[in-house]
Amino acid sequence: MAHQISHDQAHDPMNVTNPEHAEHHIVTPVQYSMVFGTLLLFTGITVWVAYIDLKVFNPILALAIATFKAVVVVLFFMHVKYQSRLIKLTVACGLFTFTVLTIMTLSDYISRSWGLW
Amino acid sequence: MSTAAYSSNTIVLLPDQATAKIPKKNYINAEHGLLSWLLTGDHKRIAMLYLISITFFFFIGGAFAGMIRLELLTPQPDLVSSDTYNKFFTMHGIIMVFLFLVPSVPATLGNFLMPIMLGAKDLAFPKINLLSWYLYVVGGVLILAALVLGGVDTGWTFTTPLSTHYLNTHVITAAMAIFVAGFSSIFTGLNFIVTIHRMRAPGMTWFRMPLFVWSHYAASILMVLGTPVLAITLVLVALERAFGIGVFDPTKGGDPLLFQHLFWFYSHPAVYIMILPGMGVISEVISTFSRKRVFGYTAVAFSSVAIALFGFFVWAHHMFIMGVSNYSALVFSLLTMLVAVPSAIKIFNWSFTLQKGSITFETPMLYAFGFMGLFTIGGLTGVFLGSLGMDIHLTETYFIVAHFHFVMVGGMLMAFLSGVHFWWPKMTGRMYPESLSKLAAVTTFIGFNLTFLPQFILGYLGMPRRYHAYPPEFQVLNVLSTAGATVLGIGYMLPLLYLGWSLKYGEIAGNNPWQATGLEWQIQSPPLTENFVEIPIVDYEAYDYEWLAKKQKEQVTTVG
Amino acid sequence: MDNTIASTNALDAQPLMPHETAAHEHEEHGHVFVPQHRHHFETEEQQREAGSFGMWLFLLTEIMFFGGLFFAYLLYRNWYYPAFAVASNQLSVPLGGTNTAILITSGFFMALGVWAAEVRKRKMLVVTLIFTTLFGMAFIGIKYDEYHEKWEKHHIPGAQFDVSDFVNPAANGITDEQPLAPDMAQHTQIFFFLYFAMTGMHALHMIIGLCLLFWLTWRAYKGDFSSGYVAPIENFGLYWHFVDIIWLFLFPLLYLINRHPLH
Amino acid sequence: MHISPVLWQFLIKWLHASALFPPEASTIAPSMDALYFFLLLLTVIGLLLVGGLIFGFSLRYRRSRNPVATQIEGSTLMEATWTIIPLALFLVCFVWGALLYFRIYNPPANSMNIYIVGKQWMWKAEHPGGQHEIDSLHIPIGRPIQLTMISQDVFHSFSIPDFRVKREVIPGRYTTVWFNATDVGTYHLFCTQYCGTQHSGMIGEVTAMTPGDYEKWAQQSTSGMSLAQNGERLYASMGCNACHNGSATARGPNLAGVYGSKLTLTNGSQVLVNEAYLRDAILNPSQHVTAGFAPIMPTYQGQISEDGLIDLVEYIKTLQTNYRVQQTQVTSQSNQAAPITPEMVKP
Repeated sequence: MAHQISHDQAHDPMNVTNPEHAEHHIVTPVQYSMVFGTLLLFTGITVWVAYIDLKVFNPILALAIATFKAVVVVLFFMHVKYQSRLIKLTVACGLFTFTVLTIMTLSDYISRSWGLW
Repeated sequence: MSTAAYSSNTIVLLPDQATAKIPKKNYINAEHGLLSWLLTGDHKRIAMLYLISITFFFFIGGAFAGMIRLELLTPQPDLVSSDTYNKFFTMHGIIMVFLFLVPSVPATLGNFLMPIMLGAKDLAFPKINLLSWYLYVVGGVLILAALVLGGVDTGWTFTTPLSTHYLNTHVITAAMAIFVAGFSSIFTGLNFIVTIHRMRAPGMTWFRMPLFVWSHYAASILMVLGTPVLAITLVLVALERAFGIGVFDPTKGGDPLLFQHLFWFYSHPAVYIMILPGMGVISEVISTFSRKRVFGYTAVAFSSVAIALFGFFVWAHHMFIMGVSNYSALVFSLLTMLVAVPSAIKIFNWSFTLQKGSITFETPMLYAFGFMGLFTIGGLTGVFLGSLGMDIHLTETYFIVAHFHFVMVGGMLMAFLSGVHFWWPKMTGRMYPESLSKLAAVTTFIGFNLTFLPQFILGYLGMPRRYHAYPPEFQVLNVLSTAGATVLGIGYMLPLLYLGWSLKYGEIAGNNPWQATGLEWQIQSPPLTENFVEIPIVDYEAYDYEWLAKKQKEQVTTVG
Repeated sequence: MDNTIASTNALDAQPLMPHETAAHEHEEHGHVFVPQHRHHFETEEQQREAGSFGMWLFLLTEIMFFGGLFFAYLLYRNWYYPAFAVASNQLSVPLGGTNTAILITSGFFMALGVWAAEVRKRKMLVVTLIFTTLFGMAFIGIKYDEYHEKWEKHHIPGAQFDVSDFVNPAANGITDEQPLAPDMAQHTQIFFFLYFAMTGMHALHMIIGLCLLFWLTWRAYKGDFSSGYVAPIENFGLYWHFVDIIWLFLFPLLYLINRHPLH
Repeated sequence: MHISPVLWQFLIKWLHASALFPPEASTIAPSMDALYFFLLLLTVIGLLLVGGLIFGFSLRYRRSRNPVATQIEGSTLMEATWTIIPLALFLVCFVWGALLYFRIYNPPANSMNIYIVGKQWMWKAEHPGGQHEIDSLHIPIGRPIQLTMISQDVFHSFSIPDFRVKREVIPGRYTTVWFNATDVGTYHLFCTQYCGTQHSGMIGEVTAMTPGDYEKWAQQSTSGMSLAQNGERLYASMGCNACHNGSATARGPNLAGVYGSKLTLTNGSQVLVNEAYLRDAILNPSQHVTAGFAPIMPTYQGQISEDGLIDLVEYIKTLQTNYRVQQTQVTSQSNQAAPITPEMVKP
């Protein structure tokens, strides 16, 4: 995260564009209502899908839908779509670290069953 | 270069030094009464509160260390019972790690200097800053409670299932204490990151920030991202202990290694949380006392960030023999080797900062040299342990004890003392007694090596750590170590005494006793509550000694 | 991307402006003065952005906080899938689904609240906040009901946890489940522990949020946020939406593991 | 300088007792020490380098000799140098260490197996011939010995410094380590993982003997029943043969010759049957149902001690032919063990 930002600065000493700043943007109730609708709709979908047998795709689909809903919330309810690059990086940073935790730890659990040990 | 020569030769002639006196108005006498301290939002006062509480806990932890060394003077378990001994090293570990090392530099020096170095009036969230001090205190009190109620004997690593099912001491209290203290450090880190991003004075670009700030930035990222994982893990341990459920209990289908993964996911980055701020201090000190810009500023800055980044990828090297899959052991070992490189970069950059400098040897510099030497040993012995095969023989022995004490005590503590001496004039407006402090520095260095070098040998001979009694052939080395610990203890008592003394009787320091370039040295000491009369416009690079020389020439001429 | 071009007046206290101009502009209109403006910030803009950035960093720690739990879930779900599938079928989808809807609605009103504050509609703000609170409380209520049911079924991990429902479902009036082997049945306890740990942590966050909501509603009623000072509402909104997001993941992961018949 | 007589005696005693390095008593020890000395050399060089730079510059550029500092920005070339060279060296350490690690944790096929059970706060060693030891381990020199270790309660760690081997002893899971002792003698055995109150009391002695002496010792100290025979008793008394009786109509799979074979489970996965698998199949049967059988086996979690499990595993390993299984049924009826057959008492 720090790396990225400082690069922007480095390439841009006079700082014509400041990645840390964004004008205050107001999201309208109309947009909010659309988001609201989408969320309810997809909640329905995720329940409906759960009752159909798709073998391995059940969890994948469930997670995909959940992620989509989360993204929508983050972008509009939480205004990230209109936030500075810094905020976007912050969000990315969190997901990145969680991925590290998951992948690196799984690397242990998965490879344990590879025999030899 | 006449100007430079002028500035660097004539410290005493400079106006603010000649006519130095404690400024009438400063953050210490701005308000009076205990309440004005306990409810303050001023980052400098909070730093002072931290300094006091941290010193308190440091000496408690030190007392436990003393008891441990005393017990180990003889092979037989004769001083205290096994349970007591286990409680000793547990308390020593918990207090030193969570209540001293983690907050040591960031919460005191960092708190005090960060805003000033950036040219801000305060941290971004003064109230949260105060809150994090109170959280720290609550954590400390809980630890003391656990101690008074009868202590904890899990070891600071809380290894399951031992901590969850096989002990009847106050594990939950201790876990909660660390949980709370953890949030204290989360808030500190959060405050720093926001301050660095949002509160820099005009002209203070990222690459004009002192390296002290850079290293704190890296450390803060680790605090914010790592600590919560520890928090949730300790919650799980507490729940499992309270209700006897088995997430970490193999007999109920849980996996005890999962605990260690989650625990070390924080506790390895924690090592960098502890050392990075210290590295920041060293950068400042080395540069100041060789009157020279830090060699390869960007390299040092980025190496901090690199350490923070890689720091998240190596935790399982604490578990090489614990039954992690050997394939992933391979991966983690490789990454461990990578994370060793940035530290090497730093060390060499500091060394070459000295080149062509104009070096003087005040106390902070002596401590800094101590840091470089000891940290080099600590770092390289880390490579021993990162190398898989070697780790099998060395881990869980005194070798590893010696290794992390070289990094934490030899590295971090030296840096802490270096920093405290370096900024003492700024924090209090008075100088510490130079000769006495030099003595202390040397004593610490000797005592430290005498304490921990023998432990490397003990480790290779195979003496396991956390042993209450040990085979007699190990005695000589243990005696040496204990002797060293005594010297070390004296070395740590001295500063406590003379720094306290200097608060009243130390000579007036003046604004810039070291002729340093940082923003903090351009304002009065002790500073105003607002730090700056008006927000400075930064138009010079970090460690720009020509700029300093010019500035002072003007001053002298104007003053006449 | 309207966020890349930053305005160059001093009001947004850019650290990195050409120095001299910066200096002058500071002299001219450095300090706009409003009551809630803290002394150590140059401008209110700076304070606002600092606030929201701080909030985001806090949410970052929250991600990692729940991250640990999510990983534990991932691991044991893969190890003991049959136990997880059967145990999760003991949770009520109608209740869980309703709760999801309720939480989304609450979040929606929160978002409206932020808007109301931005356009300085005091009454509107108070109303939306009240609705947010009500739906939040409804969520907690339903959650309590679910917990209570688990208590009666002895599905709460610990001393009085009872696996008979899973070893011998038919005898306990559960017709549509295959019985689990005893050793696997034991592992349902891990599912329920994770269920209570995760939803419990989530509920805890909700309760904290509700307390804050009462306070904010009161301040909104007093009109503190009707003068363009929206930071507290905005930041609380972030927190509230984050809690929603956690639930958006918890619902499918805990309730919908295996609703189609086992194979 | 003057050394106090007390300390002097200490020094003498210590130099006699053990030097700076522990004795090399196994085939692994020399290679371990080789890596150690390499790393030591690295450390010393690094230290001399840094120390040299500090002292050299301090002398050359001290204020009195060099009043004016010359500002230097830095040098990419030098940065590159001290990035690449250390990296290269560290990678060497990594490869070397990895090779050693794999050697220590991969027992050779022909090694003799001894079971170790760790519990608070003692080590139990169980030789295949039925010799049980507590806090001591007798081994023959000159042949690879594999330890299959498990803990009954918390994490322990089995360490023999003079052999340079160590491995965590984990609850609920077999771990293995191996060594090939070279010198006759007695060596320290430590528990190096903190395991509660008596952690420092969880120590013992490893006695390395010549194969001949080991034979003698094994003869004297055998309990008369091999692990497999204990296992046979247990197998009968737990009524395992009610289902695993080797007959065509049996409800459980035939265990004859199952050890070392590849099984297909109900979920279609292929598993190699080893000690770990057998143990786990007894405790968590439903996760290891052989294809073609119903998941009806109850769990024995908490009903059989780790020792008992080891006995059972050893017994099942000896079930080479169906005949042995039939014999077990006889045993269980006339409740007495089968006569010791030579191939079972393996030293």
